[in-house]
Amino acid sequence: MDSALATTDPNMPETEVHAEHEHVALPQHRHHFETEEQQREAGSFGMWLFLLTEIMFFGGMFFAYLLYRNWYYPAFAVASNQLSVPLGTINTAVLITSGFCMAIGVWAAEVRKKGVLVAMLLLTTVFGLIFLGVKYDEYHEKYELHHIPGDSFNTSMFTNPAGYGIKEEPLAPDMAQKTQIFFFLYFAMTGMHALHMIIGIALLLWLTWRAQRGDFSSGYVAPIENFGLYWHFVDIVWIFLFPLLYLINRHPLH
Amino acid sequence: MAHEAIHTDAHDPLNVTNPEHAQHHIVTPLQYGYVYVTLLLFTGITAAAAYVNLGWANPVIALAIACFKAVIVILFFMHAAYQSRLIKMTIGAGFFMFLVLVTMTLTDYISRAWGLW
Amino acid sequence: MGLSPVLWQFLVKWLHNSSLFPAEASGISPYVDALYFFLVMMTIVGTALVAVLLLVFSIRYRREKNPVATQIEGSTLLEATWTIIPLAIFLVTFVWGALLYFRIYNPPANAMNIYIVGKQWMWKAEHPGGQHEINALHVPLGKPVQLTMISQDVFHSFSIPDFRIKREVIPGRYSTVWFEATQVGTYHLFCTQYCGTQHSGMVGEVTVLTPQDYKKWLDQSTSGQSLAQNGERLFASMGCNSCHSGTAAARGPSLAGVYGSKLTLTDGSQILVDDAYLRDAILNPSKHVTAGFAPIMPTYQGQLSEDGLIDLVEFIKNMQSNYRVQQTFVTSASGESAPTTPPQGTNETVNP
Amino acid sequence: MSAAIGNTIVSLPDQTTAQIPKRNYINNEHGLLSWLLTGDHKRIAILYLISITFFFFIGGAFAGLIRLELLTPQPDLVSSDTYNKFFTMHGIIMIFLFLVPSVPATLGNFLIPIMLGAKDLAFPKINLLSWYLYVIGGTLTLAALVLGGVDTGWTFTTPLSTHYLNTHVITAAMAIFIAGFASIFTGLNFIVTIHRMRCPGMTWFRMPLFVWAHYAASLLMVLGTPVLAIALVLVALERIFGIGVFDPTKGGDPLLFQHLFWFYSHPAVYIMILPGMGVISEVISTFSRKRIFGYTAVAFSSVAIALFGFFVWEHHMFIMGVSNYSALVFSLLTMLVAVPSAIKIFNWAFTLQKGSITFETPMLYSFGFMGLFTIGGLTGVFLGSLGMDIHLTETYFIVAHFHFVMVGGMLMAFLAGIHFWWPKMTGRMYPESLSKLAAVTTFIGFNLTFLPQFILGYLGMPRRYHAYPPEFQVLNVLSTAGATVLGVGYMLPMLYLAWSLKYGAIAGDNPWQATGLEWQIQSPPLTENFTETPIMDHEAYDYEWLANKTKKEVTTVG
Repeated sequence: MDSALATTDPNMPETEVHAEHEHVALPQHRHHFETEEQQREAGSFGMWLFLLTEIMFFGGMFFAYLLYRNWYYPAFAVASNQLSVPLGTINTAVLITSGFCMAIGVWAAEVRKKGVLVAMLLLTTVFGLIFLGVKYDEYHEKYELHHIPGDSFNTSMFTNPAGYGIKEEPLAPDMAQKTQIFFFLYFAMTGMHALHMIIGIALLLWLTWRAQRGDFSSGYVAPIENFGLYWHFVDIVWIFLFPLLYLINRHPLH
Repeated sequence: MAHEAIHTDAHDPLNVTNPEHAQHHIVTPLQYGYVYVTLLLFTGITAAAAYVNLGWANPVIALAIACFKAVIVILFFMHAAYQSRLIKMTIGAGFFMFLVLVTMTLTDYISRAWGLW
Repeated sequence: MGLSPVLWQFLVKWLHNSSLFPAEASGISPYVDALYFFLVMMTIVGTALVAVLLLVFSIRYRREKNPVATQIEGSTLLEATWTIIPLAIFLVTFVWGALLYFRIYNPPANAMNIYIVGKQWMWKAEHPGGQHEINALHVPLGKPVQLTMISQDVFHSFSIPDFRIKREVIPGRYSTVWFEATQVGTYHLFCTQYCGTQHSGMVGEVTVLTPQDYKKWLDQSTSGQSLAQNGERLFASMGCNSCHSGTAAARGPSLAGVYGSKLTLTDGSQILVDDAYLRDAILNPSKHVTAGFAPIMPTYQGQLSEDGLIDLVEFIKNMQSNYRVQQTFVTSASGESAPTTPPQGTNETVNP
Repeated sequence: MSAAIGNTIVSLPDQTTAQIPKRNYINNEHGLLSWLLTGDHKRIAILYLISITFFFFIGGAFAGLIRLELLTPQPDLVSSDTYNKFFTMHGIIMIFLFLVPSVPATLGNFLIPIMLGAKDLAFPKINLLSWYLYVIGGTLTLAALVLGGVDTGWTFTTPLSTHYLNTHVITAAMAIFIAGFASIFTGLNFIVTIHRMRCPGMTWFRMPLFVWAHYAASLLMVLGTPVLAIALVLVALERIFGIGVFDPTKGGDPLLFQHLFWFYSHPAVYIMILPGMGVISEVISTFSRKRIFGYTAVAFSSVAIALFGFFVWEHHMFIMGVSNYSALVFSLLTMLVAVPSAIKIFNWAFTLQKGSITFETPMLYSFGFMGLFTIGGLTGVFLGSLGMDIHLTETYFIVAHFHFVMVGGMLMAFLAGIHFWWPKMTGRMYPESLSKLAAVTTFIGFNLTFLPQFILGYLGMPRRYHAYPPEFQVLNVLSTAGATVLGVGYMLPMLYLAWSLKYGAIAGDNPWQATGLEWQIQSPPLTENFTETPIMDHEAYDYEWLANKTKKEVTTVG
């Protein structure tokens, strides 16, 4: 059997290009697709379907948030006010910038500018890391304040805000307990989001390495495009998390 | 061989793909730039709007802005505006199912307080 | 039911005697069984129809008989038939089932109340008169009985098959079910929701007694203190009376006659005071601040057992005046017990 | 090929000259590694077949132990802790490691690309990844078992699973989480393949109904499974950190977990049954030599089941303290979802009308499916009806009901499918009379096992009980006796199918004279299925086209 090893792609187990498929031009073309167009469309459709599952995955947590926010609104409002809006806003901007770099990266791949592509992928990574850094800082603050849900969770800041120099109405003890639910959802949602970012950054580093090797400089851009979809999806999740978690009640009620 | 009969020698490779497949559209950096600036702008607006007391409108505005931002990310950063109808329907299906999850579950939570009749 | 009552009785008796059918021991049972027989008929007819179709076609159109198949596209008329007829039957089932559901879960107003606490792995029944039973329940014949149930730990499910009733016993929230026993005897009581290691040991017996026997039983098994009396002591010992004293200067609202009334909360919403509300107001007071009062009540979450909560709820439920609250306050300071009846001329019926 | 009219359509090539094709997907490459790193959908299907069979027998062993314990009313065989672990393992293994992947991951994987005229699924590597995820999930389940077991029940009811048990809940939850992603990837692969990889001429309404059924099931896998995943993640987090989104003492709502869990786990029932329905469509058509009565109705009823399947989950919670009003809504929707199943049953039955019917093993299993699934489906109406549900839920009635659907339905369909496509997958036939015996044994054993459980359920015997009142013993003994027969019924195919691998008659390309594209290629197929991209120029189940084609071949040959 005539088979030539396609050199470039560690991504696929099938590395044979059969003799009867000589019309296949590119080495990255998978043997089982008739055309590259078909392969490309299948790839992006598959990615979108995967994002569909991600919507439902986060959907469960968003619903939990909706429910408890309505049940325990005072606790949610006060607990939300303990998050830093400046940090949250900066982080949103950082993440959008990262997404913007990714978008430019996709363009660079499409117009086959290898240098720009590599630079943009690196920038995307850097902004992603900045985001995670800020997130770490925020987590660390919560840790020091004993606002990590669990046995060490401490509600005294909410029952006695004046003692901590915070301008908030004190919460009744039973309602103050419910801030734990807020913080649990906060950590679960942002944590799951951060986990997606960490996975994304690992993929980004791999893609950057492949990009500088020249894998995406000849018109084959599907991995970059599909990763772009993933990265933007992660952005979108944050776009919702930011107002829902940080901005519940920032205006003085009285 | 038995299976020869259903084969014909000539086959048009284009025939096997989606008949409505769109020409691959390349969004320019300038367009990305506009979207990027809009996103930053609305991030600022949403943060600022939270400090104004608008009563029930506060969460509505926050969510409306978030939805708007998400839509332009999907349309332009994710190229959904230039994709086939299938992809658009897929995205729609995702949000539809999320709404099913939310609304159908809420039928329980909202009417639970109504008690017996 | 379509069947004559005699035939019905005969059928049910015969099935029961051959251990194929549970006893019909509650008022609701015949209604449940009627729907059951309807559905069984539906299943038998439906399955028989499919079986007959398969059999007849298999015989008539087997290859020896019919070597060449005739291709048929389909038939809209036939397909519409087997879409609409099942749909109609299922819709009838839906309406019938829904009516039954509300009959089983809506207690009549005159039902007597018994509290049930489920815990790993036993049932505790608490009668208003203070009689406690473990894994047993004594009820009078022919009187509607409402069960107000709560779990102390995980989901349980309270099931009396011979009464055809069952309801999940939930942690953190009262659920109710009711029945009217129509036959003297003892019946199985099961926990049907898997609740951990000894799930299958969480069983008991329901004893239906004639009203006379029931009264005898109540008198024999009393612990001396009714639930409301227990609640009263708890009310004093937890210091509830210091705020809910019913005086004009009190920091908490007066609780006399509050049960069954509509309260206006600080956010303007109106709420009906029932068992569930009272329980929740003790545990999560800040969710239910009565209009005109400050949200200062502490939570009693973790300080009261479900039994204690039931005592308190029962006490507040039966509280017609603030007289005894105030008396308890006075006498608990002096160390004497409160007089049980107010002297003549006191404000016994001040509440609206 | 004998053209004489007999009671069978099986037409095998002349055994003296016939041989297995020299080149096929099985011997294309050699060595264990060529299997473990394969991208070929057919090889992955075989890998799946081996692994799900393994788990089926483990799950089945637990079922046997459960039935053995229930032989007597006393808790005498094992302790209640052990018993609880038995039924939990039985549930987890059978549902997540057998039923969900059974038909889709084996037959679906093997056949969908061939039926569509494609060389492979859209993402072979993801397909392989899906199998590895399945294996990891399976291994974790076994780890949970070996380390001491889990006793949550497969439903992981909170707060029991989160705060009251000290068994290996997190390990089991992780296993299901990972196996869930295997299922998501399978579904995703199918959807993309069906949308994008159809051969020229293969329009939507020329696809075999098997493909339609898998399309519908795949939608459920992709949209439902992630919700289960997040519910299990929350359970695990709640156990680790001791916080309470599902714990009422901390302000959480245990019913929220139920909502999230059943949002997946009800559609999961359709994930399990729909592919089975696809198998039945193929088998019934082939052995009655007729196109399926009302093809479009059957195709759309699959999609309708998938769609409605998402709107009915709360019927698992009718007595759990949900709002009465929403219970009404969900009960009504439950009644609606029963209709498409009824349509399917009657359409299959009428497919037989004016057919030319033969009774090979797959057909016997299909008849079994139709009878048992009818009972299973109609008893589901009992449980969808609010008032009836109160008495029947959480008893043996519900156990009997879902076993009629899952075992009587899905397992029968799975066996029908395995027998139907076995010659295609292996190139060899199994002994026909022995396999018919197995089909009949299974049917009898099944009814003996589960019919008594309906009666037990109405008598009120609760499910998941280790010990029970003595008056229920007779029916339990019947059930256990039935389980023994059923066990034999499942062992038989194992033996003769294994035997057939070496000694079975050579099957040839198309032993059943079926019309599907998969029957027009060699058995076992080539690695890339077709030597050239096929062109679909006829409807599905077009027996005249097949007759013409056969005639042409006969005339050209001689």
